[in-house]
Amino acid sequence: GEITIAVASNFAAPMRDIAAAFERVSGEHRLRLAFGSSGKLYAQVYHGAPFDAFFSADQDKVNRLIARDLAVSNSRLTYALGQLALWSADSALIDEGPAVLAGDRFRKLAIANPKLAPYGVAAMETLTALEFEQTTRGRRVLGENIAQAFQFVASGNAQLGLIALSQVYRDGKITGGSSWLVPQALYRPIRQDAVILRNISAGPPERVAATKAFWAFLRSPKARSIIESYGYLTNAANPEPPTTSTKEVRDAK
Amino acid sequence: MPFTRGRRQADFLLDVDFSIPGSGVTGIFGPSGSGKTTLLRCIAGLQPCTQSHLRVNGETWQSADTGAITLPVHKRPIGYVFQQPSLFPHLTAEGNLAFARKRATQPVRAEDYDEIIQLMDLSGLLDARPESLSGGEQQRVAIARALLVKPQLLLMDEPLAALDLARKRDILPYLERLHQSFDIPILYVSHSVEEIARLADYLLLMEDGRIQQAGAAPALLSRTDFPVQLGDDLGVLLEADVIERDTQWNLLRARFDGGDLWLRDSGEAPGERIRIRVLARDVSLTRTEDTDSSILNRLPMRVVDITADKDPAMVLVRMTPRATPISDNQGFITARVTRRSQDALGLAAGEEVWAQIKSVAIVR
Amino acid sequence: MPFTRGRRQADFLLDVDFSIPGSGVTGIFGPSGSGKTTLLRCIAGLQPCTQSHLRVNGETWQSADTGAITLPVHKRPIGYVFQQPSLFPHLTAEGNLAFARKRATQPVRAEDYDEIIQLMDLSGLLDARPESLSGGEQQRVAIARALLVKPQLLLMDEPLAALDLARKRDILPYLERLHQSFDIPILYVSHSVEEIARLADYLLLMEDGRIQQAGAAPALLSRTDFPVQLGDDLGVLLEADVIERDTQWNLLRARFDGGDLWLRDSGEAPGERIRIRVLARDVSLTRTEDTDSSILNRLPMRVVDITADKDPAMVLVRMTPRATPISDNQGFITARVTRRSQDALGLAAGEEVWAQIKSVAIVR
Amino acid sequence: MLSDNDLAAIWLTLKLATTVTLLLMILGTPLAYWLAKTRSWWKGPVSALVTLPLVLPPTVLGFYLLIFMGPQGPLGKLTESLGLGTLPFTFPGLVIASLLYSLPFVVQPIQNAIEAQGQRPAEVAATLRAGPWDSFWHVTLPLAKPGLITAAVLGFAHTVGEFGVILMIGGNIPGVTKVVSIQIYDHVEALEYTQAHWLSAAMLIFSFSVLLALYVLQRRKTAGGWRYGP
Amino acid sequence: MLSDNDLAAIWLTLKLATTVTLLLMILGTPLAYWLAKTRSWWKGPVSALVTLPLVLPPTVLGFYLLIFMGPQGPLGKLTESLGLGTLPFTFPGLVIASLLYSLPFVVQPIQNAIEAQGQRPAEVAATLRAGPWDSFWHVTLPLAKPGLITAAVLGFAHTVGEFGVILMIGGNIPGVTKVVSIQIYDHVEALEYTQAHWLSAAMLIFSFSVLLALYVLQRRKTAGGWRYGP
Ligand SMILES: Nc1ncnc2c1ncn2[C@@H]1O[C@H](COP(=O)(O)OP(=O)(O)OP(=O)(O)O)[C@@H](O)[C@H]1O
Ligand SMILES: Nc1ncnc2c1ncn2[C@@H]1O[C@H](COP(=O)(O)OP(=O)(O)OP(=O)(O)O)[C@@H](O)[C@H]1O
Ligand code: MOO
Ligand SMILES: [Mg+2]
Ligand SMILES: [Mg+2]
Repeated sequence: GEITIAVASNFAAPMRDIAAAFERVSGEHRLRLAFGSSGKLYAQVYHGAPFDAFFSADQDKVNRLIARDLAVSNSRLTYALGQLALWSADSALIDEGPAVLAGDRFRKLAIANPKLAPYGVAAMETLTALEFEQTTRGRRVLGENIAQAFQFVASGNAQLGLIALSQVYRDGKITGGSSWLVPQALYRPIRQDAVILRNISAGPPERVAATKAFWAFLRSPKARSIIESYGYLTNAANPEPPTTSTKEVRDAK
Repeated sequence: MPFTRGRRQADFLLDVDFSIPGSGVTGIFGPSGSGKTTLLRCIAGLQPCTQSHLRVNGETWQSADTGAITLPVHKRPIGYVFQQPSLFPHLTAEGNLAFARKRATQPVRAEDYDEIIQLMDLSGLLDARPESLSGGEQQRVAIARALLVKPQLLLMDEPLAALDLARKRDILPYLERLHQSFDIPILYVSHSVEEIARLADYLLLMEDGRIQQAGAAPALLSRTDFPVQLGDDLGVLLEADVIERDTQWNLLRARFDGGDLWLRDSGEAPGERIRIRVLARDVSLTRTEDTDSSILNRLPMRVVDITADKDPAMVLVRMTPRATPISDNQGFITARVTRRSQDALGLAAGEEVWAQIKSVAIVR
Repeated sequence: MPFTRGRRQADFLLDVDFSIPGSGVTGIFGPSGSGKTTLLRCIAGLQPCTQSHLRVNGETWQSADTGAITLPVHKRPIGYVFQQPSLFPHLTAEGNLAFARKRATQPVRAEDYDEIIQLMDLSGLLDARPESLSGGEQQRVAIARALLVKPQLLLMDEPLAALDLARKRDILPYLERLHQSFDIPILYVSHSVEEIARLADYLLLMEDGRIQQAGAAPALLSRTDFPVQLGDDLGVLLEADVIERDTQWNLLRARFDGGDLWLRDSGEAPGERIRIRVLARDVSLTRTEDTDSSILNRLPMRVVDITADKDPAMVLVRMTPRATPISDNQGFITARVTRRSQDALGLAAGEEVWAQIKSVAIVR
Repeated sequence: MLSDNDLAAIWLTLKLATTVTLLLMILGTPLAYWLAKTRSWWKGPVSALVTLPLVLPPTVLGFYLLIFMGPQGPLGKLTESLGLGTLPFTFPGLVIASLLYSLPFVVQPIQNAIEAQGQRPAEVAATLRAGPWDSFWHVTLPLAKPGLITAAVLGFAHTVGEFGVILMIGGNIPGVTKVVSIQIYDHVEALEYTQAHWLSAAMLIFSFSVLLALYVLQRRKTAGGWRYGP
Repeated sequence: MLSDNDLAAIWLTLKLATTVTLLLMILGTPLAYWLAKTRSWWKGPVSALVTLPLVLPPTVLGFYLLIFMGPQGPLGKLTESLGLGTLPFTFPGLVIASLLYSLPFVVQPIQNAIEAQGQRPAEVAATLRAGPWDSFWHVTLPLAKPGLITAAVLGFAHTVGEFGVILMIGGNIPGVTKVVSIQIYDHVEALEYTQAHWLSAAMLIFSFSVLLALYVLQRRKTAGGWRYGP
């Protein structure tokens, strides 16, 4: 059967590869992918969107859907762990890791909006941990999502950005510019959770079957290797225990 | 066709109460801004006329009674020639005509159509867009358009003002025939006494939104105390019967209450009733008959009264035939002569004179 | 002020080549669609006139030479009264006047302003918006507006067509004075022979985009073969000198090449040169002098020629004074009489007659 | 260059924009006519209301439409009770949202064009025995043609470029609600810049050609007369 | 109800929309005038070009502006060489982007209004010795007033509601580039629906009042005459 899956935009590229691989493997099943920001997708699910599964960029939206009984709680899975990188399109700028954040060799630092995107939360935690939160305050620009933060840096409008490693990482290496991989210790893990939506349990059997098959495929080594090739980590011991509430993060001011 | 109307408007109050004949041409005459256009618009229904009552040929078009319905403009079988041509700019001249023809009260036959085109001399203009027509050309199209709806009441607001004399002369007889043969009443606004004298059976004189005078055109136009300054256009309108046609000299003899007159032949048959206009300026007086003059028409008359003209050099001499004194307004002839001649000839009421009439115009 | 012009346009070709006097009124006369408006527009510069050359009072406004500049409309010191009123709809009547006054070629004094307002009778209308004015009121504002720019050349396209007789009579003398006192040339389009006869010193007759005839107005208007069908307006224009003023009878005596005429007094002083119009229809003929008539003006004349009129019943009799035979066109008098009278009186070229002139109009 | 997905999106976009433009002209013209002619007290409020959708960011407008048309919203309850399901994430849903969003751009030019005519043409039509309906079709509309063309162009272009509302209400479902604007956005978000560039270029060239043709055509029709009455 | 952040965003929005509307009227009016009057070959292409920004989704337009105005883009290189830095993330940058985005909504109504006048008013003005500039100010513009008002309303409303472009090049800096539309969007995305509702309601009520006042005012001015010449 054919199922429709709502996917957070930042995971669009890997998800296309996964979908292709899945369709090849399963033969009979088809996936339709609908991308959007997690917040939008959440609102759409809440208001009756015909999605069968939801891949959020965080855990919070998934929690809420489960709390509202719009998602099947035992289907929750952390499909990827995001990694944060400090990146510049200028291949010479980031020469000594985070030290560049201390000087004035950059005018703007792009991060995702911490209110909206988990990468933004992680970026703020990192800056706080490195004690650059104050010094970079006037120079931070916020992307509505992590893709936009990346565009700010990639177009050179921001010289530095705290972005997703997945955006500059292909098949084991950084694609260009200069970068510093932020150590996992400086921010809490960026867990991206997926869940099967209630829609489907009442749906036709072939779609239920397709969803189940896809869920199984996600745990397969094939899927994991695709995800990892895009610079995500995968956690072998899924599902993770759910974190219960929205993470409190100060606004970016 | 009795009308009653009275309505307010920002600063102009049209306050008229009149009824006019159900057929024939009613001329409307009055200074600029006296409400002529406003009156036509009220009759057409283009303008809200509160507290007014309008009945045309027995049908009530508008009523002041509460709850009474008002006939909407497009249901009134009128034709309207606006003071400014107002062609549809998105249609060619022909398109404008077709617009009217399609919506006519009754089908317009091809001959009628061709006749109107011919008359208004439009055949060369049919493909032109209104903005590429001259002022007179636009007006001609507008007149043709109003005729093509086959109206049962024709409202014309200075239709011929933009036209040259020759064209006016072509169109006027057609308008005459129109109301004679189809018997549609026409309301005709004009500043030209000549047009009014020629066309109008009935006359409304407007001033400041009120009807100052109303009445049969011949009687009204023959009055020496006509309220509008007519100057050279002052004269009398007479009804006469054609009694003889002189083909040798292309003349007509017509008999009116006061005698016989020779006129230029314009095709009328003996027995036909015509209307002729004798301008006061065309009448000269002699004490004795002068048979030696080029003036054909000499009538023995008796002076009824002599009044001052607006020009201090002139007086108006009103006369009635010596043979058959007439008491009502018909049959009088008025002459406009200098005061000096009055004195020289010793003219006074009751005196006998010969009226020499230099020219007489058949106005219909 | 010589003009040369020749230009193509979609389907209308204006092909004129003329020069007119640098002062005085030039009347433009011609049937509807003959190119009168187009001509005025070319002179104003409102319309591209390729291959044309325009010089006004020695200044070249437009030239067909390559590379030559064309004076833009707003730099030409003209006043233009459009055939349709064309007031600015966003301004009140007063605003429209102020628009012109602010941009006048020279300051307009308060007295001049007041005089124009007075003359056009606009004092009650100043606050009104154009759409709430009647047709005639709009035109009056438009004329006042054109005068207020103090033009050095006034272009008027049927300015008085929408006005009533009384107002026309008020405005015409003003226009006369205007061009007399300020010496601005006026180009005046009109369908009214009366207006043209009264105002024009020079006349252009147009037909189909060409100048059919051009010349001094008196000569042209006096011709019996005048190409436009004048009908009752046919007559002669004469220059005359006032020689006596009779205050008792409010009359004037004026002398022209062919004798003396009594006229109604309109205020001219003895010695003044005036222009008078004798319509053919006002002239009757007798073989012997008739001293008993109310007609004051009797002139001994000799018949020069007799031509057929457009009306088959009538002939035109051209005469010259018996005393002083005149060879050029001046001094002729034309009478329009019936063929029957011609026959009865035995009129023929060379015969002696008395011309009785019923009325004479001073046109200036 | 253009993938199958891109082509599907282009097709869907044209279908949506055409449908919406047609409906907008059908709905907007009478509304504009009413606004131009009425002397009613409601004219002001209705005008303001028509313009109002403009001031909300499209995604937010989409968000409210989502609520309004969703199973909990008044319209959603109505459509569900009629057995039609709910409108979001369906093509008709997109159409309705786009209508609301592009309405002002259609109503305003038409209203202006009709107001600029003044009363005279309608008066003349009435004296020529054309009823209100007749007069509307054969006089008012033909005279308002430049305004109608502007309205259609703005309405079409605005719907083609519409994004926020559709993203919210349509849910980015390929073949059903995934229009070109969203497709390009996805390419950009997914850092697939080359595809984004191609698709944008295709859109721009296509739109430019259509607009150019339209303007040149419109101009040819109105050119000619060098003069405006005598 | 409304936080300080919200108020700052409202203030910034009004500042942006006012600036943009003013500039649009200043730039758009001559352009519209030229388009209405010209017989040039360029009329078609320029008209099409002005409308073109409409067909790109705002975010995509913003994306290209980001590149165009960035340090590698032609405009960015220019501004940097002039010592002005780059435009994204600055208020002037937002203004420029908004200008481009709202231009068609301003040009079209003005152009239509001028075209509807025909040539006569300008001809009359010229015979009254008003030069082209004088005539433009004292005749063409006053007569185009309804079109100018529509243009200003559409331009203002569209800038207030603008979102995608600003999102893309603004960088969400409070007090500099964080306008109301983005603030509401953030509330919605962050699932802070109550705040989103409040802010939207405030925007709507404010805008409705402004629009209503404008329309009523405009109407009062033009009402009165029940008739259109004789
Ligand atoms: N909308 C209006 N508001 C106020 N007054 C008006 C309006 N329309 C016309 N009037 C006034 O009504 C009066 C009569 O106008 P109307 O057009 O009927 O005159 P008219 O007799 O046709 O004159 P004309 O011979 O000049 O055409 C005029 O004084 C005019 O100023
Ligand atoms: N834009 C145009 N394109 C083509 N022909 C035109 C255009 N404008 C005017 N004409 C034609 O030029 C001729 C002359 O027009 P014009 O307006 O000069 O006439 P007119 O002498 O002023 O007539 P009227 O006395 O009726 O005002 C007319 O036949 C008219 O149809
Ligand atoms: O796609 Mo996100 O949820 O905006 O980072
Ligand atoms: Mg009138
Ligand atoms: Mg003309």
